[in-house]
Amino acid sequence: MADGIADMRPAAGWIDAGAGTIDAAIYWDPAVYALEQERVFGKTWLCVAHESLVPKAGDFFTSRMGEDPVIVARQRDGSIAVFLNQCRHRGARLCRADMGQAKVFACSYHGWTYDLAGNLISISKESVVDGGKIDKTRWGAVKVAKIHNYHGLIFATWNPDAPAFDDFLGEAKWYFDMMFDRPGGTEVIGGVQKWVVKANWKLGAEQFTSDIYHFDYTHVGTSMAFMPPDMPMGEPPVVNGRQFRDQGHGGVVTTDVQLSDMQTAIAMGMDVLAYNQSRRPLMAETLGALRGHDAQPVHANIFPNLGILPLNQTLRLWQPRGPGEMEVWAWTLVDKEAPPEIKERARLQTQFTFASSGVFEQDDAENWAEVQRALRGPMGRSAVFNNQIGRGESRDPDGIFPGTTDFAMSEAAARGFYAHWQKLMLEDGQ
Amino acid sequence: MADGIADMRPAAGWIDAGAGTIDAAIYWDPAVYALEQERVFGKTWLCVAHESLVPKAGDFFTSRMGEDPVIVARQRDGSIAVFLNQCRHRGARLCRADMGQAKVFACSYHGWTYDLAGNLISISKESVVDGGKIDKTRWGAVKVAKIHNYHGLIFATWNPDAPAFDDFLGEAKWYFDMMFDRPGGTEVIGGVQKWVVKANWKLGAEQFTSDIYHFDYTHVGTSMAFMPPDMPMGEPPVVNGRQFRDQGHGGVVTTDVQLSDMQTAIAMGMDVLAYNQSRRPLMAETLGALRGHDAQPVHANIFPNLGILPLNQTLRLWQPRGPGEMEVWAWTLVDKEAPPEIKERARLQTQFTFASSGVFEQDDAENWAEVQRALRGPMGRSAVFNNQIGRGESRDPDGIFPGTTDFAMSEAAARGFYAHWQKLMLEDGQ
Amino acid sequence: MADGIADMRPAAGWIDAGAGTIDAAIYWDPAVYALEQERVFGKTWLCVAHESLVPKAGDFFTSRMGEDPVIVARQRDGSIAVFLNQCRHRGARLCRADMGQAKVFACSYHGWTYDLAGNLISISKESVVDGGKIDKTRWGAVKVAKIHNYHGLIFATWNPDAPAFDDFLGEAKWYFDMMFDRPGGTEVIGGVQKWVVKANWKLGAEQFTSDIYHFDYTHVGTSMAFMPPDMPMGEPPVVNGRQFRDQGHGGVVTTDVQLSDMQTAIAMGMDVLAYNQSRRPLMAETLGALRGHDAQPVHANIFPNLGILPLNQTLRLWQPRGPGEMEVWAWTLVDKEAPPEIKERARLQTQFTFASSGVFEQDDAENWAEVQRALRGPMGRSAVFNNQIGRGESRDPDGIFPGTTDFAMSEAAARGFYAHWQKLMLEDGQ
Amino acid sequence: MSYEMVLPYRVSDAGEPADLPLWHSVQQFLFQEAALLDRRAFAEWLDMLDDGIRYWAPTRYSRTPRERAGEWSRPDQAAHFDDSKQFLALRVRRLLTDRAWSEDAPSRTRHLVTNVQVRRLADGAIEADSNFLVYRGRVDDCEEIFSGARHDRLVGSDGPYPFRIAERVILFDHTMILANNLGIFF
Amino acid sequence: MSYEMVLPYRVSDAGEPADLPLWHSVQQFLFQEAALLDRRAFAEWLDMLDDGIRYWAPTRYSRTPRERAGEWSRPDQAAHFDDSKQFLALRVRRLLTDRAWSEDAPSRTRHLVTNVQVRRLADGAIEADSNFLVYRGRVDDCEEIFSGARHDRLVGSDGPYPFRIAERVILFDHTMILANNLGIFF
Amino acid sequence: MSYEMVLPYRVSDAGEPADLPLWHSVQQFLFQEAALLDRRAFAEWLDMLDDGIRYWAPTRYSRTPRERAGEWSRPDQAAHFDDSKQFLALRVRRLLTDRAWSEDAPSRTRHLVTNVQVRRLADGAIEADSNFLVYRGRVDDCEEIFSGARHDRLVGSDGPYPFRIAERVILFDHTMILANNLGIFF
Ligand code: FES
Ligand code: FES
Ligand code: FES
Ligand SMILES: [Fe+3]
Ligand SMILES: [Fe+3]
Ligand SMILES: [Fe+3]
Repeated sequence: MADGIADMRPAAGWIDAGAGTIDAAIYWDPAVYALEQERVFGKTWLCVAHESLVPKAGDFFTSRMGEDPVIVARQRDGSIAVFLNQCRHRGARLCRADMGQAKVFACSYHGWTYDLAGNLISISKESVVDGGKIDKTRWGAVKVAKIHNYHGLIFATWNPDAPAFDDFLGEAKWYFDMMFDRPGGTEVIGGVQKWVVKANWKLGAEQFTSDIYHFDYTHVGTSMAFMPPDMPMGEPPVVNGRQFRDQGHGGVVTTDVQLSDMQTAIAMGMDVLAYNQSRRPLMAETLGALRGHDAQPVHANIFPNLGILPLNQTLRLWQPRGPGEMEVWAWTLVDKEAPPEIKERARLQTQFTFASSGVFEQDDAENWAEVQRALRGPMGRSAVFNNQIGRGESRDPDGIFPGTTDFAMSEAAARGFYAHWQKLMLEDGQ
Repeated sequence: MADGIADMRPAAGWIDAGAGTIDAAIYWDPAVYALEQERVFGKTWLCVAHESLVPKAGDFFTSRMGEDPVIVARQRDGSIAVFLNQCRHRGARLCRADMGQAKVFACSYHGWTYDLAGNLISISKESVVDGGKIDKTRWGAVKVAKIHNYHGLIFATWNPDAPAFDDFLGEAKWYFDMMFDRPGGTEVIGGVQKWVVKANWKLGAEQFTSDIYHFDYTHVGTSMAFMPPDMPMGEPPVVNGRQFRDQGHGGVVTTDVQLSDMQTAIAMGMDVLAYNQSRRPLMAETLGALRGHDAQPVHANIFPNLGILPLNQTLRLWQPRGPGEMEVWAWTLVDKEAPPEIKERARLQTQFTFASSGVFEQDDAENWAEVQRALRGPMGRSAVFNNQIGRGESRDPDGIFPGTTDFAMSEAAARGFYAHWQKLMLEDGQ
Repeated sequence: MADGIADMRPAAGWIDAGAGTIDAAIYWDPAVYALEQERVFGKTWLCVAHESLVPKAGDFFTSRMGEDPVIVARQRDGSIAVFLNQCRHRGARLCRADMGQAKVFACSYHGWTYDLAGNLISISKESVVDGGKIDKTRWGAVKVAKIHNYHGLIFATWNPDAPAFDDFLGEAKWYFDMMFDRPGGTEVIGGVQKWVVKANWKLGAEQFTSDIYHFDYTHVGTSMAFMPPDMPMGEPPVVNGRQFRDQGHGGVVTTDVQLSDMQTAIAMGMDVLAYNQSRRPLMAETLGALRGHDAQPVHANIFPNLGILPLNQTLRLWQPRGPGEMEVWAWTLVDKEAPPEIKERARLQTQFTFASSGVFEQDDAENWAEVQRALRGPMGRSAVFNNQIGRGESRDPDGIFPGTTDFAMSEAAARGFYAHWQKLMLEDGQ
Repeated sequence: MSYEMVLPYRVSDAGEPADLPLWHSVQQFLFQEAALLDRRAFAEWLDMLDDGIRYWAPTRYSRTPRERAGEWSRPDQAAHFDDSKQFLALRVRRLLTDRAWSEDAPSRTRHLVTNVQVRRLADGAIEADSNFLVYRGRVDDCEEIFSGARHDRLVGSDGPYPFRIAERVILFDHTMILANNLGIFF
Repeated sequence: MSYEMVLPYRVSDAGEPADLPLWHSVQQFLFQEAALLDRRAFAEWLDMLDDGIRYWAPTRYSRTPRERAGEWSRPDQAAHFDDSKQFLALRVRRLLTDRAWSEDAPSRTRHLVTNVQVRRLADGAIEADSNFLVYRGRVDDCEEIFSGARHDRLVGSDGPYPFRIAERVILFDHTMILANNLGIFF
Repeated sequence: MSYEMVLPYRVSDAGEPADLPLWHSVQQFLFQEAALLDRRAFAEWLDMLDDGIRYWAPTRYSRTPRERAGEWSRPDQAAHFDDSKQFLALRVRRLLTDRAWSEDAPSRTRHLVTNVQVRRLADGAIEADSNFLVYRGRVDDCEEIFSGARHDRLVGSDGPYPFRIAERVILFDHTMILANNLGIFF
């Protein structure tokens, strides 16, 4: 595929992270999309599930890695296997259920059977059809190269040369630990919500990586609705915090815990806030005072397509679906140890705010769709977008937060996201 | 894009205007379509609105230039601006309404704001986000290169090197003046009708340019329905007139004013006919006796996609929408000075005959769709169509009509339409 | 088109018939599909109708050759003509009906008229529009190069260099005669059923060519439903028979006539079985004892897209419709001489088992769709499928059946189908 | 600047909800009408229409929040249908010529008429509101869906049907018609 | 060469429109039936069918103006369904094996039954005409719409339901079925 | 492992089918509700809801034959809606700000409510089951179809409407929502 690249790509690449520009082709061009499936989704670590979706041996969840369907299955030894949901005989999907319990996966076409790890264990009528000559060990379902369980999030990659998972997170790990290394661990509320947004997946990923800037404009109506009717609509306060970025990941943490708690009270309710506050001493024991008490994460995205709103307790995958569509797969994330009424309250509030019918969520999705709608003609399609917001600082001037950071309302992490995306796109092979 | 052309195009070009043939690829090939967006719709003058749609300062109409969405806005100084309906920050459409009144266009994503001319006037939270370094004059909405108001029709082009508008009309201007240089000017009935025809836009454009030949066959049922039940169905009379053509434009004028008036009486009613007749002396004052009294325009198309039926008072844009679809945007055109009851009668009759439910219109649309339906397999797709009807005269043998003309029922103007289209397609760059 | 081939095709070709592998690209790649339309459907013989659909002069049936629409019309001399359903003027379809009676085909756009053989016989207003210069003999509808009536099945090809029809069938003719050379000839029940399966056409064709292996797995539920409720569900018996293959054709005949008759009794009813048995002496007179009494055909496919289930009396065309869809056109095939009640019983049983609502049919269609659903991402799309079932024998070890054969439950004919497909795909030109 | 839709017709405040028998009678009338349309019995359908009928389908627009009142065309603006009985009769006459190519072969329509609400007005006329979803099949694989509501004014009749349609307003849920034409009736 | 559709079944001229209670009773019966189908209570559904039922869905064609009468298959020609109760029972039995892969996972259907018109025939039987739009969801993103009308003949019953369906004609608005199969009931 | 759908709510076995007047009254109530939604008269719509309403749309899944009982989310699992009246009121308040961009321009909805079945329960409450197909148009060419059923519990009211909706379960026929959002009401 390398040959076509030079032609397809504008002279300076699609992304000029220095100048802060984005070539609109990355959102609509089918050739870019096809390459992206190979070079981004085929090469990097991808989140496929939360371990709480498959608690017992034989439990499975059918997920996606890019557009490829995969089965995530709990093994009898407690480990987790991830493999392509495709029979090696003539290619039928091995499993049609969204989730469930299985002993084996038997193909509905000619009955070839695979075990929970995707190994081919039976060729139908083997002796009758001279199947003995087929080496079953060579015809198992295609397995991922590596799997990693990161505080309950199951990641997998097709790439045997993918970096170790911690190296993949890089400097951002310090921040993601703050979200996922919760005392007693996390789980997701049962099930999953899926819906289809008519926009390129990167629009969701980029926003969760780097875009607190949109909030006061995109969500103005919802914010107004949440406020007491007689409260004057002033300019909302500027978030006091830092935006981290590394290897395409990004997010924001704030030291204005009081403001963050007020927002939690509004969006999640007083009980959830009180519960969360009660967990901070425990957090501090593990992660120290800064990550325990003194700061709170706001939003983040693990490259490429795992979005997180820690305050709103939503976790979501931006699943690519052609250049102009994505599926959003969303869960409510709760502490495993939280009392049932806190989990229930979180479930209700998260669904109400950030989910298929979420009052905040809706505004984001429609804005992304509006971006896509302007990408039909040659003028709109050849547009260069402005990605220059923020100073692009590298270090926290107060020396509080580690790694590469800018002030919260910056697009530095978006520049990082697209630069990392382009790096993968321009590297040949796996 | 020039590189791919040689391969894509048949050896002799798609069009052989001399032999009178058309390669069917121009109707279905996605590569031809993509190039056409750049080289035809990106280079030529395009009608975007009638000025009566935006009478007051702040009035806007969201239109299209090819597949690119544009805003047509009346400025405070009475002039009209046309610019791409796309925010330069991250590309959301700036305006979602079909038409209306605005003071500014504020982007719903991050609130960047543009004035009525598309100039970027505000970057949200500019001082907070270090936006001062962004040169707003460089990040306004993309503006068209030129705008021209031709007797109320607003034309625009992306091409700074586009010919002067009168040169663009060329010899055909003499004929178009006859349609649009009406005493007191014209206006369109409020609103617009839009519908989607599953056929390439050129099938509409070509027919209005050059095809009176189809009438007796395509519209036979409707013609029968309009006749008294006991009237025998004879061969309809041959239109006595001339078909003009230049630079892709084309149309027919007839000197058989009596026949034309009878058709007006049938299609538009006696009152409209009487009104129109009453305007002829005034027309003659401006344009002379020939264009005032002695001839009537029948049908026409301004290259590439503005169709006109003067008798039926319909004006329409053939908006491209992929190789196999077009949107038809249709208006009823009336004299500004016509009495209200004449405007109302014209509205009713035009809608009944040539609009989304129009009894004539329907037959055309379905025929075009039938052309498209046969373009699925390699035999149908590699067809060469016959475009040889007519003598291809250049001059009016009677010396009455100026410019290049053939007899009315010719395909000479179709040959001209396609030859001009091919000329643009083969010229590189803007 | 030859130029692009080398790049598009994997180094070893898509098909390695020796190793028994299939590159999944042949099912989803639009470039493969486009080439296939030219090189497979454009070059080989294709079944377009059964002659009983057009019994009388002027009867027509609108069919397809690949994605090209064609008209199959009975001529006044009793012969049959096949030509492209496209006007040569501006390309409108000449006939919009699915079947019927016509004297001529008059185009609805400008009225050009073609006779029953597709010859252009009238140019509208010929003298008025200077149409006399158009050589009507050069502007008739595009006709197929050859037509052949094979025991009532009408075949046509665009390819003047196509082999003689008997050579096209090759060794497989011996087997197809067994299905179609019925005493008194065959006919199809009036009308046709059409439905759309979201899967590549080759999945249907391949299965009818070569896949008895799927039956016990795909159709297990339906088989259970047909059995008495208290009958234990044992392993079904292995079909005792031979699978023939040649030039992409394939199918199975069984010598276990008793088992075959039991299956006929279940699927078609005792009366149909008794009728069929009564015909065997007559069959034997023409074709000999083996093909008359001692063996029964089970399933078959005439390359590329005519599927046959002789026992179930269904005949169907797998009509391509883009890489990911096919139309299935299905008929019930009966002996012309069968008594009305036998035809009626066959109609009811065939429709109930193998048709749009057929209880067996459904399972096949959904399996094919499941194959297609896994072909979205780069891992699934780059899969190599296993096509290794069966010993790949060449000769019947018992010396009973002629030609190249393997045991019944083999994929040897599938390997032959794909090898022949690839041979056509790699040959340039017509 | 109300969020609520401004309807293109005047909603009468006089009148009262129909009783059950009247509601049933009106609903059956509307179902009979739909059946005539789907069976293409257009000549008979014309008999259901009052000679003074206005059969009107105003165009619809996306508007800014401040201009929501302009969602529907005014009566003197663009309309998809604005037919007198004479116009409707001519449409039918055209179809019956068997040479109306746009309907060759005829569309395969199905009028799903639901949510029927009926009011009896002070002047004795009847107002019927209903929702519709019209499925239209053409050729072998062309499917169109028309969604909307109808606001009808009926008057009593001593013909074969108990009512005649004196006014019909068709409110499409489309700003752009996603079809080659509006060659069918609603 | 009439423009009006020639229906594939005989329209009885005897009989009269049902009164309101009977209409309501029949409509509720049809709604109960639809609910059973959408809940996949197929065994119970079979109890609603008369043992002698003909369940018939003739195929449909695009025809030339002169041959409009051939729009629907004749009773001895191709049909999408032409089932006896025995056939229908076998379809149900197949589904209940849990190994009918074409319906694994089962289709998510919704039968919108509208435009119900009822006639009582001279022989005491009841004719019910209705329109339907059946939505069918499969997998995560596969959507199908089936549009059509049904012509039912009902007979009285003293079982759990007041009627049994003695004849059903299903008129699809499709000449080609735009679905992998007709694996559901109408 | 029954083939029949296991509904996510308890089906009460007490109660009996509504008589015709009650059925009509409930159906008209549901039609009035649909009309308010399609006219975007959301503030008035809120008045139709009981203060204690649970407005719940559980998510749906494709399941293996052995786990069909898990087709619908349990009440403590993922849901597309799980709203109190307070939540619903906030949704409406948001829309009325005129700055809810996801509904700018507002969706063009049409609620086809069909197959209405009504039961009167022993405790005086009323259960209404209905099917719906909601058409939603957005922008010029964006069309969405939502199909499903509703299970409502109504209680009597002496307000402007005879009932209030005390519970609504919305059963979508979708496992994945094929829309940018669920920004409308069902
Ligand atoms: S495709 Fe899976 S066993 Fe054949
Ligand atoms: S996209 Fe317009 S302001 Fe950001
Ligand atoms: S397209 Fe057939 S006559 Fe013109
Ligand atoms: Fe947001
Ligand atoms: Fe025309
Ligand atoms: Fe099969």
